[in-house]
Amino acid sequence: MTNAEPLHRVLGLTDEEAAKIESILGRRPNHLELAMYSVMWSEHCSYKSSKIHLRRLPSDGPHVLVGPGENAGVIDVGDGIAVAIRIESHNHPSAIEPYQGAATGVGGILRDIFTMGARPICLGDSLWFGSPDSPRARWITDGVISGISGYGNAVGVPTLCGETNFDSAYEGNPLVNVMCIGVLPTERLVLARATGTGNLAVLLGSTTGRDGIGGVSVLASAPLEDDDESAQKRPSVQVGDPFEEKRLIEACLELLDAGVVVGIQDLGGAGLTCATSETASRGGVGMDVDVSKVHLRQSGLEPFEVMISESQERMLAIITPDALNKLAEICNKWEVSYSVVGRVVPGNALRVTGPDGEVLAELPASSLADDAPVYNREIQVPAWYEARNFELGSRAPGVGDLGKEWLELMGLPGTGDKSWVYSQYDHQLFLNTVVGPGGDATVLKLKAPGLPKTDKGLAVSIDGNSRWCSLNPRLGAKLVVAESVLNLACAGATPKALVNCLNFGNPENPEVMWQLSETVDGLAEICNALKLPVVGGNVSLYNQSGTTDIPPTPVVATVGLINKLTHRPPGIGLVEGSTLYLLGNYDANVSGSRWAIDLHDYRGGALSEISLPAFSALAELVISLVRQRLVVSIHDISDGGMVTALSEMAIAGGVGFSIGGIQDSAELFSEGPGRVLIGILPQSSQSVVRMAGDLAVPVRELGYCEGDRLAIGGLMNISLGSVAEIWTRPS
Amino acid sequence: MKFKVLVEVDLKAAIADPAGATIERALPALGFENISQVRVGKAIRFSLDAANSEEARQIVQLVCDRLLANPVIEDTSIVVEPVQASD
Amino acid sequence: MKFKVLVEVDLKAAIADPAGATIERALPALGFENISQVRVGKAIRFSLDAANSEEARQIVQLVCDRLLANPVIEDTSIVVEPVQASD
Amino acid sequence: MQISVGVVVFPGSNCEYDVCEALELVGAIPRLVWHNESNLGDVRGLVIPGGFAHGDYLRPGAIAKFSRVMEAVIKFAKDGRPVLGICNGFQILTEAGLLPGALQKNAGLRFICRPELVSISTRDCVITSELAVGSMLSLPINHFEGNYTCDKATLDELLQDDRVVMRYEHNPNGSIDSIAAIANQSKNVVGMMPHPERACDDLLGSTHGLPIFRSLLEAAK
Ligand SMILES: Nc1ncnc2c1ncn2[C@@H]1O[C@H](COP(=O)(O)OP(=O)(O)O)[C@@H](O)[C@H]1O
Ligand SMILES: [Mg+2]
Repeated sequence: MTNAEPLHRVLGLTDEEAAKIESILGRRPNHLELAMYSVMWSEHCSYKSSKIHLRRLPSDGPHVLVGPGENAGVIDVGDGIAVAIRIESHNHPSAIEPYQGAATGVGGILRDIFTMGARPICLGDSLWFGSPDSPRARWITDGVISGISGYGNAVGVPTLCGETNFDSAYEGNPLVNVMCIGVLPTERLVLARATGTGNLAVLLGSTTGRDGIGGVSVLASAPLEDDDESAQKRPSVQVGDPFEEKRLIEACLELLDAGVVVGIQDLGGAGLTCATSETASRGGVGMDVDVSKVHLRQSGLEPFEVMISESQERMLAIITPDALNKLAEICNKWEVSYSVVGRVVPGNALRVTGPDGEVLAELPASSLADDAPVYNREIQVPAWYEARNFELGSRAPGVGDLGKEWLELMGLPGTGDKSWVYSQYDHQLFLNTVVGPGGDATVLKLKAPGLPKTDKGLAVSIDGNSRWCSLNPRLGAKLVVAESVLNLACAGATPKALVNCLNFGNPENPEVMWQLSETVDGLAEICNALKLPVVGGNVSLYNQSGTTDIPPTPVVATVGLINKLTHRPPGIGLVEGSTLYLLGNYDANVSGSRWAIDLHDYRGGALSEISLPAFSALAELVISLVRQRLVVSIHDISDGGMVTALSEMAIAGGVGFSIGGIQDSAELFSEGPGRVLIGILPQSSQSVVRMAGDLAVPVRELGYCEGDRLAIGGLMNISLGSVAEIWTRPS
Repeated sequence: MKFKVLVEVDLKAAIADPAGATIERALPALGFENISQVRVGKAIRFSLDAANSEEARQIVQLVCDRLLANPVIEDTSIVVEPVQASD
Repeated sequence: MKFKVLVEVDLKAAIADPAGATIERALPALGFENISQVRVGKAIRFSLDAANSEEARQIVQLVCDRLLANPVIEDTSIVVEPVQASD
Repeated sequence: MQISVGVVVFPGSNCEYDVCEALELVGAIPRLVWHNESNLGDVRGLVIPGGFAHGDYLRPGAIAKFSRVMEAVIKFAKDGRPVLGICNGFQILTEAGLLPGALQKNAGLRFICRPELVSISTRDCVITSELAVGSMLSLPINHFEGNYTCDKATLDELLQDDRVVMRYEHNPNGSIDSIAAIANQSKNVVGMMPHPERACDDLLGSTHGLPIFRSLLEAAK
């Protein structure tokens, strides 16, 4: 760092932002105050580049109890039960210390959930790595997966769904998005608000140390750079402690059950500064914080370090003074450390004091939490997009030897079996897992200690597709949501809520802002059409290696409700003697498909538009077929096209097929939206065809499930064993 | 020449060490009151063939940087000793 | 008196060490051919208050036997050093 | 008669409610026993459930074995009452010296969560009286340190005394002699790495774990 550089710039604030701070305070901020603004006004905490776009997402619904803006979205699912859901990225920490970066990502998302009063019952992950051939990408891949496994398993929350993608575009900047779902008796819902003058602010959990100072402002809100100087500047990544978090979960839920807590908030990015200013600002009160009261890991921390440290596994609880004894009892039982660090006061000031009561900082709490600048950054439509080619048929490569290309596609690391990933995750804890990872949606019982009894079940799916989104961010986003919703439908679940994580490149690049804006519009369009509220999200910007931005990568997680979970859903496996049908339109558009890009490096063309009314009808049909138990196997067609769907179905069932009715090879590789494969027994066929007709969903009979070969008319005949072998081969 | 190598990999001082902290919390209950600052690191031992001590040290440093430790959170210390023929 | 203690906990020679084997397998791909017999143990460091070196060693031995190592599969080695006043 | 079975909970345990659910299914009355209780009350059998007691820091079970409840557990075991350690519970029982040997890291150095086929090697212990020797169960495993290790003399003794309770069909973790479960000399203390409680409900896909809990309850009577 050069001496000439003014402090605010070193902390990541622009000159305009520094001027704004001065005008808010009516004076120059001191070092501590500037540090507090720098973390709270960081891109990561303030969403300053994305805020004006995110407002376009629909977030209302009769069942939405808590929408975006709180730690997690919460919906009412009836029977006295509410479900909390949240997704977050931990991309940059995972790039430099894969194990701990991913582990602390899991720790953070869990705190977002139990801070709402919900018991976490399901974790999920969306992972994007460079090519498995690259040693660096391998190191990141292995570290991230063991980090999620190491933390998630030890903290005792099962990891039940996810996706694993490989593309050299993520070589230097992997994406690690983690999702968590929690359940709570509706009346336990608490919000992160400080109220009641005289109430105490109590810091619970781990000691505060010098780790992760400025993580949000320097690490998460700027590009990763590879030169030595910035390696020195990089704040250390934190080490996660799942055992501390486990005790913290139990202690916090017990505190909430005992009615001891007025408000509670986790300490994530921006640490104590964020937790104190947000709870005070939301509650419309002021807060006095005594930094000398914070229990420290090492002595000699500066007040600014205490205020912005991102040490893990900490929570801030607001309690009435007479509840302190009860809090002490519960914390002692769970061996959770605590210290009273502050008090709720009248007014709106956040005041930080030192050991002798001297005032070290004093600023309007809301100015930290809510007054960060909002940028309407420049947007530019890329030239290639204006010139994109809608007529692709002539330019797309033709399919050569179908059997050979089929096997090649199934052998790609992105297509291959992911059980090597999810078998490292505990996916059965709590005895809720009716359908674990490996199928379309994860299906779980709605059950946890202290939760009212119900027959209802949840279905969850996490999806992203950067190939589609690169070609057309708006339509790509719609297709990603459609796929996610169709995954839920295949489990017989009605979609109830969606959260999204928007992973993009540098927002100072106008084309990246165009991708972001288009993505939001795409999400808004389909969510409005499906009446699917977006109850939360996260934005991760500055994802780039060198100067190359990552492809637009929105990731969505959807949660659906199954009204009576008394039977296992059909699953994807083919059943001997059943008949295969295709639901949905003929679509042979291979643009943006895995086949076109990964096998033929053909990146042109345009995605097929999705008709939302037709899609809704399809989803409704699928849900009815599953609920009425008319299908014995079911799988949607998405990533990897019909080839992948058919292969996965055959492998899962251990049964081959002999089908016809495929119009051309391209139809097999197309990832065109809104198509589902179903297997039905002869006695159900009439009802299925009738129901499809009633909803005007095209239905086509393909052929029979039998034997140990995959046979398609005169086009192809390969052995099931060869497909299974190449699909399960470790990449 | 043959060398015996010991690499100790420890978390940097500023980084939390959950294993160390947990052991430290457990000790008083076992009757050990006077133990503090517990840190748990790795001790990695191996044999190495190299032309001389200088080369051996260089190789070990490289192995540390590339595989055994992540300098973002860990420090390493290295001991390289020639193996006596009689060993 | 204050002592600095280092306890190294290693798997017994007869016990297979998957962590060491994994490192050994990874080395050739990184261009390191001449490394063998990789073993991964724990290096546990702590501070101890004791009357004298003798007592310090005894306490450390007890902590090792009772907590730090599992004698079924592990061996320990102990280094106890008095802390100089100037430290 | 209703039999109550204790389920010992350490900080970091996480399968305690799952085990309670399985015990209820076979008609036992589960009672959670906190790690610092010294009195087991009226329980007639004990389960030490899976999880990560004390974070598994240092070694699984290394710290848990010093909990106050362990004195009572050891006495209970010495009295011949049935004690089942599942996964982390197995690790704790070996650390506490109630079972011989140790559980090392999996040979593949990866956490493994998936169903495994195990065969029953003896009926002569508190968890297999309702099963036949040679019968196959599909039971989920979920561990990083499940690689059972002991010296030759101990293994000979285990074989001699018919104390190997279950073996994996396809050894997933490098366990000596494919051991998945063993018993103590009196056959009243058993440690097993697979999770029978995860296989007690058709809706979840399997009920192969039920006979294990039925046998345990029978032994507790
Ligand atoms: N990183 C992961 N963590 C957990 N489960 C995963 C992971 N990667 C893939 N899976 C599981 O593997 C299955 C296949 O994944 P994917 O092909 O992305 O499913 P879909 O296309 O139906 O969304 C899903 O059940 C998914 O939950
Ligand atoms: Mg799917």
